[in-house]
Amino acid sequence: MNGQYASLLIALPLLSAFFVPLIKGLGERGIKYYLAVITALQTGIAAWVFQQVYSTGKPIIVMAGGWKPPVGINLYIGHFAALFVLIVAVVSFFTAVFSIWSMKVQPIDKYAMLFLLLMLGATGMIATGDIFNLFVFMEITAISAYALTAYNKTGEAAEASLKYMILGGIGSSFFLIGVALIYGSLGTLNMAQIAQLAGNMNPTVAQVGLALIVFGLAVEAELFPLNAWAPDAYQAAPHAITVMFSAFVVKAGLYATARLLYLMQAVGSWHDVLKLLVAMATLTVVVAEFAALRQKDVKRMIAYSSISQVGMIAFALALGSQAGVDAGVFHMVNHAVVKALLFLGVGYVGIKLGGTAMENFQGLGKRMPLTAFALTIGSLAAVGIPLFNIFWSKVRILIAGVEAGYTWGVALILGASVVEAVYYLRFIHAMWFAGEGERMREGLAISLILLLLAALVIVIGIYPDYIWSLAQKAGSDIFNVGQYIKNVPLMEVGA
Amino acid sequence: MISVYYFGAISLILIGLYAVLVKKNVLKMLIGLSIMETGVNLLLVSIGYISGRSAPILSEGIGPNQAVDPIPQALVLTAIVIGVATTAMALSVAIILYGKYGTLNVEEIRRLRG
Amino acid sequence: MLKRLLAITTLIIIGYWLAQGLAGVPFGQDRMLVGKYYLEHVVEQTGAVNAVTAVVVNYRGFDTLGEVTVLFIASTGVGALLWSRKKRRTARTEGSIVLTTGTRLLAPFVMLFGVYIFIHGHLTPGGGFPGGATIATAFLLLYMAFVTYEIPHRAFEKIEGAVGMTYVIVGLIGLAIGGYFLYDWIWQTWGWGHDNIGRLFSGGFIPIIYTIIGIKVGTELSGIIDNMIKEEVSK
Amino acid sequence: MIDWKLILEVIGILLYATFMGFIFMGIERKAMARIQRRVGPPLYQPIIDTLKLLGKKESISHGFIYDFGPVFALGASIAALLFIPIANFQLFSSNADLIVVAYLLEVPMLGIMLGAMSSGNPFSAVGVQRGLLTMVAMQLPYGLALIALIQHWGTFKLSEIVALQGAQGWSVTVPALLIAMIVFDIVFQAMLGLEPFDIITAPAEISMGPMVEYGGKHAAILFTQHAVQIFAETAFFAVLFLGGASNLLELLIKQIAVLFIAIFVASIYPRFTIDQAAKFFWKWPTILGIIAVLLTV
Amino acid sequence: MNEILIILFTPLLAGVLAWAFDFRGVREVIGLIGAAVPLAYLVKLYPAVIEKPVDYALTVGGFTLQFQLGTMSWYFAAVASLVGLAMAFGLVATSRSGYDWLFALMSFTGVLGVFLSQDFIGFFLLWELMTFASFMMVLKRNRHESLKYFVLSVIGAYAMLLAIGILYARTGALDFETIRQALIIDVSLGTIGKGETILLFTLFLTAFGVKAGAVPLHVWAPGAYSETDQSYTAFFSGALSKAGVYGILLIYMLMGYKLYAELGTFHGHLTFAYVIAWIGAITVVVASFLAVLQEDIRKLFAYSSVGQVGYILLAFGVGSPLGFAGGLFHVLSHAIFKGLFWLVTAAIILQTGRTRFRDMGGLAEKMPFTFAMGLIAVLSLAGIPPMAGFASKWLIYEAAIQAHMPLVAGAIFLGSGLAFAYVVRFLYGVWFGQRPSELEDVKEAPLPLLLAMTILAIPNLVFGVAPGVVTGYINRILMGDVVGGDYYRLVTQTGTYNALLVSTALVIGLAIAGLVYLYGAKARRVPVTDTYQSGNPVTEEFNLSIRRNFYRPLAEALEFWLRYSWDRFYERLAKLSEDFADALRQAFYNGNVQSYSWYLAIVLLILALWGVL
Repeated sequence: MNGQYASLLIALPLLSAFFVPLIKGLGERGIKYYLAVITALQTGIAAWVFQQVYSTGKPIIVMAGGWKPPVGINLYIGHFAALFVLIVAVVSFFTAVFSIWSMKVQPIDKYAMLFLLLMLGATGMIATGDIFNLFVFMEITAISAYALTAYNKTGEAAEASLKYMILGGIGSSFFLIGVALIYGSLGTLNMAQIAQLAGNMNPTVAQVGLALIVFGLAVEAELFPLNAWAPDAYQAAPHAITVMFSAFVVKAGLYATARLLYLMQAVGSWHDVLKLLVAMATLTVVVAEFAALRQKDVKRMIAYSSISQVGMIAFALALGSQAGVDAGVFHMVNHAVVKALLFLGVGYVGIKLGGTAMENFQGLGKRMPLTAFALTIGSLAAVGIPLFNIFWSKVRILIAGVEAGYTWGVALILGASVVEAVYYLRFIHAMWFAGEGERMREGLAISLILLLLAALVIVIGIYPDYIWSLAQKAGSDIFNVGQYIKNVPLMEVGA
Repeated sequence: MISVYYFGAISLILIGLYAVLVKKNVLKMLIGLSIMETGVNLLLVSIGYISGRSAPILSEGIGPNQAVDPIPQALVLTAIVIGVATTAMALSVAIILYGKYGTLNVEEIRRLRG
Repeated sequence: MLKRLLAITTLIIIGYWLAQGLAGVPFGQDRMLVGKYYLEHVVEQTGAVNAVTAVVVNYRGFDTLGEVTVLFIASTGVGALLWSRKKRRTARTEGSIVLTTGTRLLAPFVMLFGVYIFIHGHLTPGGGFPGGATIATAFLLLYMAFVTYEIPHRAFEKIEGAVGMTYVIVGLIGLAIGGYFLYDWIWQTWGWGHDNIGRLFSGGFIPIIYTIIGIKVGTELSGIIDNMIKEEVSK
Repeated sequence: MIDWKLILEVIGILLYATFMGFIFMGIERKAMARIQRRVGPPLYQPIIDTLKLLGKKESISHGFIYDFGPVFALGASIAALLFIPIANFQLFSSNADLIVVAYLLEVPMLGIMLGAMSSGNPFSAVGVQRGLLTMVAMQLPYGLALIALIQHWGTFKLSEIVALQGAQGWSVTVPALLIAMIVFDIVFQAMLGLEPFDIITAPAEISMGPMVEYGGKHAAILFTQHAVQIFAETAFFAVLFLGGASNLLELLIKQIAVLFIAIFVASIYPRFTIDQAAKFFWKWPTILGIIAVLLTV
Repeated sequence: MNEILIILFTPLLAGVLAWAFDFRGVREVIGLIGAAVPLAYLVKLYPAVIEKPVDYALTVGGFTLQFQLGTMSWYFAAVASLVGLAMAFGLVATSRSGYDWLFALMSFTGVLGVFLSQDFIGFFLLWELMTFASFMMVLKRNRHESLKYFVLSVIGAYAMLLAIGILYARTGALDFETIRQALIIDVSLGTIGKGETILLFTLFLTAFGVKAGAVPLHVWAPGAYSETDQSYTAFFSGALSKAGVYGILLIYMLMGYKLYAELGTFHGHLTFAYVIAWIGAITVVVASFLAVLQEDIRKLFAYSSVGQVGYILLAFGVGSPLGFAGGLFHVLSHAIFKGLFWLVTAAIILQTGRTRFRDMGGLAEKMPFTFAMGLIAVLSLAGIPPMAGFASKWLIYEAAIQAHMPLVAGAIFLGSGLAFAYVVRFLYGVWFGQRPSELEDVKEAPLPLLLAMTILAIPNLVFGVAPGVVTGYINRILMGDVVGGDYYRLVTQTGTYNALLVSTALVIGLAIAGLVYLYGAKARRVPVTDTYQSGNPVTEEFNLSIRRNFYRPLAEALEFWLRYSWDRFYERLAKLSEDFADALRQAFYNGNVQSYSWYLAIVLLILALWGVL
């Protein structure tokens, strides 16, 4: 089983997505269980790839069509990609199990297809080694996200999807202009070769190209002025899909931004772009936190908190130092776990008690103690209380931030996280110490997942060393572009 | 200063963006979006053009150095289809919006805010 | 009024900035790097005369796989969003006499032409996508001409799924035989059609993939048309 | 082994102090009377009163704390007295310094408060409130005066202060300490509970303030406590500002001089209400105190 | 050695177990063991600590957390464990749920961790843990107060994190030892400028000022102390406020020389120390004035606790070795008498269920033991000589006046006067005066609470009579013979205080007064109700008492100052920022796709302008 079988990561979801219309006869439950089985299979493959990459230490280079890069398209599954493909697969498996119970809205077979293709898009975005291929996978993720946001077919869902579509459309068009400019001046689309040749690009083209690419990806990665679509999309999408949005769709966008950013290090105006990104990231954190303060709807509140944490990851990745990138990746992993836990919990309550307004969460501790406990662990972790996992990555980010000289940025972020503490603790108080209600039966499967995630949060919190070592390897995978170029077997091409 | 094709492409993009920024009706915005996508595709193709050379079909008359750069044309093929896909999705969402809101004026479609 | 002015000025500045960027990439200059490699090796490596098709299907096959998925998502998405229990065509005005007779005459030829396009993808310009689109226009003609005509959309969905799967299976066979996903095992390992380059049976697995794409695009676009035309009929 | 000489001295000084305390109370009442052109009771009148009260056959008590209060007050006054260098007898004063003595002089206040509060009579509660407020009000100027003194002499030990005053002349002669003495004198007025600040006992208003419930032997104990307290405070004043004394007679003269200043001030001024007293203490005496303290730093 | 690990994490472990096995008997036993183990191990380690500090390093998440049990950390940890043990006994009586045990013991681990840790990451982690645990205790009963407490302490914690970041960026190290060396070398190098040192100092000062309750940041204390299980407050105000004070010591140890080099001296005092002294003085005066005017017993003790911690701040601010000695002694005495006060309050509230002075009164007969313990606490807090309170206050007086800080010393005088006043007010309000009819059937406090009180009362007496024991150990901390004299005498350059002799003098006086008392006739026992009603019993409407606003005249005298209150200022600030957040949200996310696309256009414009210009 040589490395090329890693391409199954892309082939399997695609194959099973196309297979769904043929097995429409199995009926709703059949398709949902099929979905769970496929995502489980995908997790298996991802785990095998993860083990392969982390044991040998060398990234797997999948060359589509047998053509060596830059002639063909290559999938570069390095330390980061292996880790995150596994996270994408695991979170999709959890959401698949959750949607078995939660998804009632009709054309289930179409839902399953879109679900698989969203997972495919994110995996592709993380794994690809070619910028146009990145554009294609980004479009796959984006369009399936548009469809899934509007899946509930309510007025709000359609409105949210419209917003996402228009902003995403503008973003991807400008991204494509950026790709065109890069291709125009360098003649190649392969990331490794771009990194090699970026130095001798014409400065103005480089500046415009880099700015446009970062702009296009920033819309996907929800940085400050461009993330106006995000809260609506998170709120209006079906609960299972919001989990996927916050857990890995955003992460794929962030990873792409970071990857392209560090590839183009040799470009003259690189440092100015970094400063701009740091400013936008800090603003994202501050504005999102302030916006979440007086939210009536819990799901929208947690959406804002997820956006602000994503802003913090972007801040870390844009610091331009190895410590910053490692901390950013570590925070990505933690954020994925915590937000998956929170959105699953909120979604579960939303369906069981009808709606995710704050009133339903009053006295949740008495009605659904298990979910309330999981949500409390999630919120405490999100606030950054020690002995939970986000504390470690938040401390690392802030220290790296001060080290990189952005003391003001760090101060603003700290101020924002005070605001975050306020609304999360109000949420906890509402759950445990206000309102009343009698005990309700809680589903086994979902409670199991919630408790597993909560346990994961606490375990990482108490013993973060393993995850931190993974994050360091993944961080160096992004930051250390020289190593990246050496790993990719570039053919000597051209005049 | 820049060739007429680039100028045409950029103006198409800007017209598309103008429509999205100014027009109140959702459909007009979507049309603006697809104009922008066509503009980008035009830009992509014109980047690959090499003056004095013909289409990259390597039949008898045309050798490797008489053909234009094939890659942008391959990319445009994909970009066009993506444009179609986005527009199809957008129109179906617009259908639902009109069904639920009864209007296509962007000002009124503001239930999710704050 | 002010808003339009503001918009125009912003766009002009952005335009100037883009123009400044594009000035660095002068029009019509030969800056090919990977492109030159493709032009020199396309014939003996893929057997296709049309370099663009070779690039689309063989060299950058992954993009096209992604491409097909995008269209598949579009059709499923439209299907999901406009889904309702009971849907029926509500058009009332029958097509005019010219349209109906014209369509009855032309439809098969349009479809035949579409098939021609995607079968000769590796030789003549155009490929799977334009071919599929022409087939879809044939169906569109039928829709416009006849009030009651409906494509068998359940069957079309099944075809879409099956054809999509064949595409991935072709890729997987390549993985099994050649060790690489989407490996052109017909041209590289079996070496068919090395002799008759420029004629129909050449270009490795390009014609097979383009037929798959042609059928898929045709069915999907007509599926989209079908979903959009029909309206929900509430009892 | 037990230092017999010290024990004898202690007993002697205690008897002398109580006796002289009563005489001081007598002088106080006599002088007040003479100023108001009355004959006034004989000097030893307080002794007779105390003995009469002690002789009462039966007195009532409201529980253990009610009895413990006055006893604790008297005990504390006696303890305070032992640490002040009386003329040439350095009783225990080598083991404690100015701050300890200042605090010991305030401990009896707690004893009286305890007893008064446990009597359950609202008037005694009002008395307690006023006593505490005057104490709080006078604390700042009192502290500032002491600080000025300590900063000037550079030591807390009373015996050293007396020695230094002997060598370099009384602290009154130093201008800064003169201001401190004025401040201390105003505070001294409140400590004794004389006229301008006698809101605590406020004879006309709530008849003897905290001690309203007391009669019989409890009143007697309180009177003896007051006597010892007066003697201790006047001695403290003399030691601090008037250079202590080599023998008892010289100490007595200084104590009477201080007493007369207090009596003259008392007979002139009407009574402050408690918040006026607080405002007064925090205005002039504090400003003077701050000046004294800044001069000596 | 893993003894330190045991000391540190047994309380947390016990807390989790107690929360897990939430049954009546089991929970209490586990909790008690959890609280007792640290004290036991500390005593066991005492001989080892005297010679050489015990070290222990732990690597977590890429950081190495170093813990060290030196003389100073042993002292603070011992004080915290003593109060912790008393709290545990108190909790046995007052708390009904595992929730209280979990978070009480978690904050216990936090405090011990703060005292023992030798590097900033461990320090910050356990600091946050301590804040979070104490916050959860308050969250259960009152949301508003707990949020106010949490926001202020999180602002403090994050200020500290920012300072840690700056220090890490400048010195490249996180553990105290290397930072100390780096800062000393840095004085000559000058990489950290004057402005940055001031920034670091203010950040650390805010962080530790919040926890210690220095004036501008004391706003959370009354609410937080009164809105939680009272026996936990004994630990909350007894030990947790010491973390803030320990932090001030940390500033001295780490940055003392650097701050001296940068900020110089003012009238012969270190400028930065002068600032701390004045903050302490203001805290003492303001908190004591507020304490005197309180109507609620818990609020009174909360403000008094803030005031007493002000004393410690003041003592450290004096900066002389004697100042440190006085401060450290006051850390111990404050912990014991304040802990005792809170346990007494816990007993009162447990038995009567009331917290306002106006509803209480005349409990002396009903709860004699608690009254006795209350009296000991009163004597100690007011600084009556035979008690520990007086010894530490005496040292602080000596230090302040010796260091030529007259106005600060004046503040101490005023503060102790006020302390005397509000303590007697507590005595009158709760124990004496007429007893309201509903409190007739009040019984004495349950045994565990009484045990807890004795645990804290005994040290008051012992260290009161023999202060030399404590000053002996403090000399070992300060590595110099700062406070002379043997077990019973404290001798400094300018003054002496023989605790034993003063006590014996008091006993002699009492004996004499007792003789005089016995000499008189036998006193007839008359019930308290038979006073001003000339015979007939005091009925409800004639139950005259001034328990309600006991110090109205003082309030009138101070009404000019009482108009301004930090609390209202912070509330308005919070409301302002929340409205601003709301306005920002409405403005930015206004739901209109067009304006969103305008945002995109604007970003493009910015990129364009940046590119073009």
